[in-house]
Amino acid sequence: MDLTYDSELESFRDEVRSFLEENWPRQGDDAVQAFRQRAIEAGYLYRHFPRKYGGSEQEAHPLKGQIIREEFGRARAPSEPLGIGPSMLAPTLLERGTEWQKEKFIPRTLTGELIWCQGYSEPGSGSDLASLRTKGELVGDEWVINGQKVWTSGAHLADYMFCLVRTEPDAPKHKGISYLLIDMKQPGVEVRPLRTMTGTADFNEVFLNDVRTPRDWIVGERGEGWLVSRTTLKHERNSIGGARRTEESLNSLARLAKKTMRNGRPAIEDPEIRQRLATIEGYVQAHKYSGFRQLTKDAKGESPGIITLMMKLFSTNLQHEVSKLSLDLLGADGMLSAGDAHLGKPASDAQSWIGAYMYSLGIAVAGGTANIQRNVIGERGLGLPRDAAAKRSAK
Amino acid sequence: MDLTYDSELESFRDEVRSFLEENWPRQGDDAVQAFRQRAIEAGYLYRHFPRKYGGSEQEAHPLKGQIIREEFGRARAPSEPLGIGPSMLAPTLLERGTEWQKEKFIPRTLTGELIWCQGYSEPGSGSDLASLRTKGELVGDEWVINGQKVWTSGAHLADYMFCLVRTEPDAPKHKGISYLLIDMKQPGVEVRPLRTMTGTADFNEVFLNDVRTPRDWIVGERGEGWLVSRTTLKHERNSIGGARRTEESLNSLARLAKKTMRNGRPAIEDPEIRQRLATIEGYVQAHKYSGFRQLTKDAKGESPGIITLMMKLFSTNLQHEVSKLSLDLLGADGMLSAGDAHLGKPASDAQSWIGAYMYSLGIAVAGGTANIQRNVIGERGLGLPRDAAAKRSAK
Amino acid sequence: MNFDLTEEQRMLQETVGQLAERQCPPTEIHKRLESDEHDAALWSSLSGLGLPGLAIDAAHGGAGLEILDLAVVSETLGYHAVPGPFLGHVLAAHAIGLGGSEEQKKSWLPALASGERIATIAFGEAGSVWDPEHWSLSGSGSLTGEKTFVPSAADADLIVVGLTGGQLGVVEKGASGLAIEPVDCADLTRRVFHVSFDDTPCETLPGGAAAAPAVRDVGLSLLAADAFGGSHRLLDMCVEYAKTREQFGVTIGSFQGLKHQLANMALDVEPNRGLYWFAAYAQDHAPEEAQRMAAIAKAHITDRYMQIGRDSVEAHGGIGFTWECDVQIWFKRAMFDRAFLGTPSEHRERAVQLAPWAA
Amino acid sequence: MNFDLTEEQRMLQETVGQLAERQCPPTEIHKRLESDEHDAALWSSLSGLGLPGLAIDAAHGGAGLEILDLAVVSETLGYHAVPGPFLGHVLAAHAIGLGGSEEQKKSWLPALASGERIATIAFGEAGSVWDPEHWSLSGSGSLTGEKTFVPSAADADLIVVGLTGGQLGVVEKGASGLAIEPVDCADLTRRVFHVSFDDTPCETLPGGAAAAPAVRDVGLSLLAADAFGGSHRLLDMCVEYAKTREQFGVTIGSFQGLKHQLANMALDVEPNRGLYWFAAYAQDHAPEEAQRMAAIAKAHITDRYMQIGRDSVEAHGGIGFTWECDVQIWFKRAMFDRAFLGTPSEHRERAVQLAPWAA
Repeated sequence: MDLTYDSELESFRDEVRSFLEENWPRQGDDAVQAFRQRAIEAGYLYRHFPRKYGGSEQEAHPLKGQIIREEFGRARAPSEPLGIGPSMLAPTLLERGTEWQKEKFIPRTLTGELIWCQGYSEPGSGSDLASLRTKGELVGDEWVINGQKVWTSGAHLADYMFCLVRTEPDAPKHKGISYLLIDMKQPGVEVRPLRTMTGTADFNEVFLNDVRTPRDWIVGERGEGWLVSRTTLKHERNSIGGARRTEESLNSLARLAKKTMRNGRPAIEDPEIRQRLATIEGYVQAHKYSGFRQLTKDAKGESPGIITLMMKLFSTNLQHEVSKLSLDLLGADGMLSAGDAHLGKPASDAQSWIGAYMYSLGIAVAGGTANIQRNVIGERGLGLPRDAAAKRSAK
Repeated sequence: MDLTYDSELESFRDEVRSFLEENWPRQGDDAVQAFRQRAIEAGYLYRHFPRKYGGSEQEAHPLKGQIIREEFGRARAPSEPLGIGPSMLAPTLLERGTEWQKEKFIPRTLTGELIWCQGYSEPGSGSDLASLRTKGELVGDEWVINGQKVWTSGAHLADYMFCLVRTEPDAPKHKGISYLLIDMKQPGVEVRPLRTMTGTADFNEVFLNDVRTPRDWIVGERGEGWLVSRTTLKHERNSIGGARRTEESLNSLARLAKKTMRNGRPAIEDPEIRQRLATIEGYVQAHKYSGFRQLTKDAKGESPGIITLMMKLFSTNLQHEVSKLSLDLLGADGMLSAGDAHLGKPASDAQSWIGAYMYSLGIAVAGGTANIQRNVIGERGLGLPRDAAAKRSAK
Repeated sequence: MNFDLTEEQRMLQETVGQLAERQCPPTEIHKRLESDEHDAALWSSLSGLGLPGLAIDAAHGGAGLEILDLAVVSETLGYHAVPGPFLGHVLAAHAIGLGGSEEQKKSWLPALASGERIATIAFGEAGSVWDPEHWSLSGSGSLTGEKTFVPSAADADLIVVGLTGGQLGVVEKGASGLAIEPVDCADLTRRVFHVSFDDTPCETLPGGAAAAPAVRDVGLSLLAADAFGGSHRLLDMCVEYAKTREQFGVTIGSFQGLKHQLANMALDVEPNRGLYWFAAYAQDHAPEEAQRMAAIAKAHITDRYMQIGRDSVEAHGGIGFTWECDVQIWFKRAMFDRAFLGTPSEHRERAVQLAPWAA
Repeated sequence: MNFDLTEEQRMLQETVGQLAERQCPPTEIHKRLESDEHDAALWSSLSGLGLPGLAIDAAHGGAGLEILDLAVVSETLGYHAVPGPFLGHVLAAHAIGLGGSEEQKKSWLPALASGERIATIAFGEAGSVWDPEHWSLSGSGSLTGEKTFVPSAADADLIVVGLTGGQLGVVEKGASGLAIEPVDCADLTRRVFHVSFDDTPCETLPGGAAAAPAVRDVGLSLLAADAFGGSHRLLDMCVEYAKTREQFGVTIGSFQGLKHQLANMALDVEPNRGLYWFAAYAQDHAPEEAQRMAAIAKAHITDRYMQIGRDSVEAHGGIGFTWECDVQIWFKRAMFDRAFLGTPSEHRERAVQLAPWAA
């Protein structure tokens, strides 16, 4: 065990630092774009994408990935643009797309020129993809698509959607779905904002009425859509980011406890608050060192084991505890409305804590409810038998 | 709403008090027995049993029942003897037994002369009676019984056992069981003490090898055993006893918190301990007033509703919280062994708290696990559909 | 011994419930969330049932009923998330009834009893101060300063204001120097304001200091009742959803995972019925327990309500997190009930200070 | 950066695990619960693997390894609930190694490294006092007074005793005035004693005051490691039981109710692996974090262990509550790990005192 980096990695870090010193910050309207281009050339961004698709074509090296994240973070330099296109669509195409699809879509997606949205969830389907109802029919050289998608972030800004569509109505449920790409800027696509309980419209509903897409805008084979949608990138997983965010939450909570009075003195001096903060810290530190362990395992090419199935629910639970304590600390301000804080941004005042309080529920709900995750941990992690109902549905 | 008793009931209370003043305490070896006999004659004990079976044959009146319990408790006078015979077997016989069974067994059971034990649970059957394996076969005029029972309290002291035995091997699972009475003092009955994790043998295993019982020592019809075993007495339910015990637990906890030091001062002054005690009190008071409400509903002959399905799990959860706080207060003494305290007795020192800590788990486990109770609340209480596996087994 | 509601109380709940179902079902409430207008029609209907004057003396035009009657109505209003000024109004009327001079009562109570005029209470001060002992706004005859989190202040004709020394004063609508600022609160069924005074005329209630803690305790009991009603409704909504929604080809309520969560939720709801009953009953009939039981009931039931709110979002999956879903209405009422007049922790600490076992 | 065990550490765990499976499987442990004899054969086998001297300097006959190595062995001993004096022994040796004079080390450590002699620590005092700062037993040259909850004292040849001012002294077996009373503790795999001194000769460790807090922190790390191993074992037992036991015609592990409980238990176990690793690693390599991380790891993991113990009884149903069931062995080790050297609450409070975010 050794938590320092060896000399090779330390000189890699020096290299990254010199690069950053020379190249960031820079002036001009296209400063970010130009910087990213240089960073790709230097091998620091899109490391797993071939050069011909706009990547820097580096061998997987989770520790180098971590160092790059650390140094770019420290310098506040632009990293890979956020968004579902670079993080989900591009890797999927890289693995499952045809050559022309890769050439056409990946480079401009990586630069952020093309904006994507995701069309998986439907009203009433939730975590059960088998019940997907949006239909696609091949008419001549085009797919004609009808149906409705929901929880689609950024649909109003997106150029394209990658989505799951039932194209083989006679096939067994999981095998009747295809993965299609759709141009969002066409008649028949209607985007309606979907407000969450916080009051903000962070999501959309998307209605698809006789929407058309070329026959070959399908990724993978017909009926393989469910499999294609599960393509995930394990190249240089960021095992530590989540833990760092919960660590920041704890620090924010402590700051809140310092400026809040309780029983006539700062809440940070109240034994109950101290016990609760320390209990949360137990989870935060467990999170942190589990992340270190995952990073190491990834670097060695070994499997970190069951822990990878758990970290999402673990974070959700932890965020719940943080949120509950924050509400207790807010006192009367606990009845305020949510600001428009999102998790991830550090909360700075009472309303953003309320926002985080509500979003901690959104997390539980998004991307598979907690109960689905418990099933996965129980069945795939612990090897418990599947339950009767699920078995039936899988047939 | 009126929490006082009306004048009729207050004069009933006076009557009970005068009776107690005259009759208790008394001298002599048979003082308890003689007192009970007088109390039955006066109409205070075994109110729901006909006089010919040794009861006092009173109309159901839950408030009078409550007053009798209160006054007998205050005077520390002997009440109906504890034990599974008077509380379970006698009411079952009263409702389902034949005339000769009632005459033969009820009177001497009520006096405490006959001691009974219960034979429902089997190794591996737990809360699933359908999987009962002890077999009874009618050979001539006798049932011949083979099998094993477990969790049988008092089996080493019992004269008789009432038990569930599979007598109709070809019938559907729930319909193949009969309710038989067995003489425990015969060859073939072997009682082995069963130690619990506390170290004490509070239970037994009972092995039945070619044990015999007369053909007519069956209660109800062949195959009706499961139904017969569900006969429960709702005559004058004690809705308040459970809440009173949890209130006592809270008081004991507070005493423990007063004499324990924490962060350099008595734990009762520590804000965290105060919050936890007050949180427990919320549940204790909810328990108490739910009991008052049940008592009133019983007195009016109305159903208290879903609450009756909940109170057991509610108490178990509450006892868990009490136990956890006690362990936190015990400090280093938290590693001691259990004394032989049972829940119900007030815990007086560290070891009896440890005993209560362990027994709080025993409660969860005895008489249907918490999960079975959650099923009952969900299905019978909230009207949720039964789950697939249970449906299948019921067929 | 009869620990149950009377036939009259049950009928009162039924009548109020029917009115709420008719006049403000969730679809209507959703519309009102978008507007900050006082719903005069609804208030008038509630007034038609006599709710504003339920606990005001018959001599002053009220029904002369008890706190328990206010509480059972609060349960029903909470169950239906009825919007409007009920809570602040009945507390203000109670304050005047307890602490006002005969003349003050005569002058104010009849119009409050009929619902013609609306009143509210201003008990909060900056720094989460609610307790009469800690009020710091002072002034005799006129006030200068601020009160926080005042429900329905914009619609109120009278504001009963907590003053230093635990005194109470009354400020009338349109008084000079009175300014009312809306607060951006989550619960849009009970709008809240910060109120400031600048040399504002204020009439003191002679018995205010004695009345203030009692009014607070009644407020705690009514919040507990509202929270019981609201958590009960959330449970009902979740059960209904679990019975109708299908996933993997079966209704989701047949999955043990969800079924057990709903059973656990039920354990957090139903047993609280008797607790709020007794807290409210004690206000009139068990003075030695009134203060402590109000604190325990408020802390326990509003805390459970908030948890039930969270559980309900989860039990509904994605839809539960949307604005359109009804869950959010009750979730935010839970936020109000929990924080208004002091958080569960504060009342737990108070309950321990008053506990016989802590002495 | 390599946050993982070395091949050697993994092999060490495997070897110790195999020995435990061979020499003290649960059936054997059950037999030992009935006897209070020291198991010399088992100790001798563990000594054969070099465990008693694992972290003792090579110069004094040990393997010269680190605290992390002791911790990974503790995990394995915890997983198998191995009975005996390991914990107290290695802590006492560590105390002498850190605080002893060269001469003292020479005289004591070789026999401790080989396991020929057994040592333990006496850190506890009446009133749940464990912290060196608060030790009150005093005496120079000879001791009179009492220490509480001393593991394996009856089998120990040396006892490292905590003294006033955070000093350490060594009392040898058979010293005059030394009395050893068994304590009726739940965990029968690590027997505990009260030890009293009556003018008993005691040799002070010159560097004791500096060593004592470090020894305490190592102790906390090893308890955390034992707790991780034990909670992992309980989870494995529950999963195994859920896979084999049938009810209502199916294996009970297919019921969502139990499945989700087991998933929740797994969430309380697996993520703690890295936490105990780092707490132990910090003892040698991150002195600025060593004290705080030891407190956090001990508090968090032993608390989770106790909860996993409770969950495991429930997951086993009735059988889980019996003496014969293996669960009780680990349940009671959880009680020891939780209370020994201070409860989770105490270490949480200490962790906050040391926390950068609380400053």
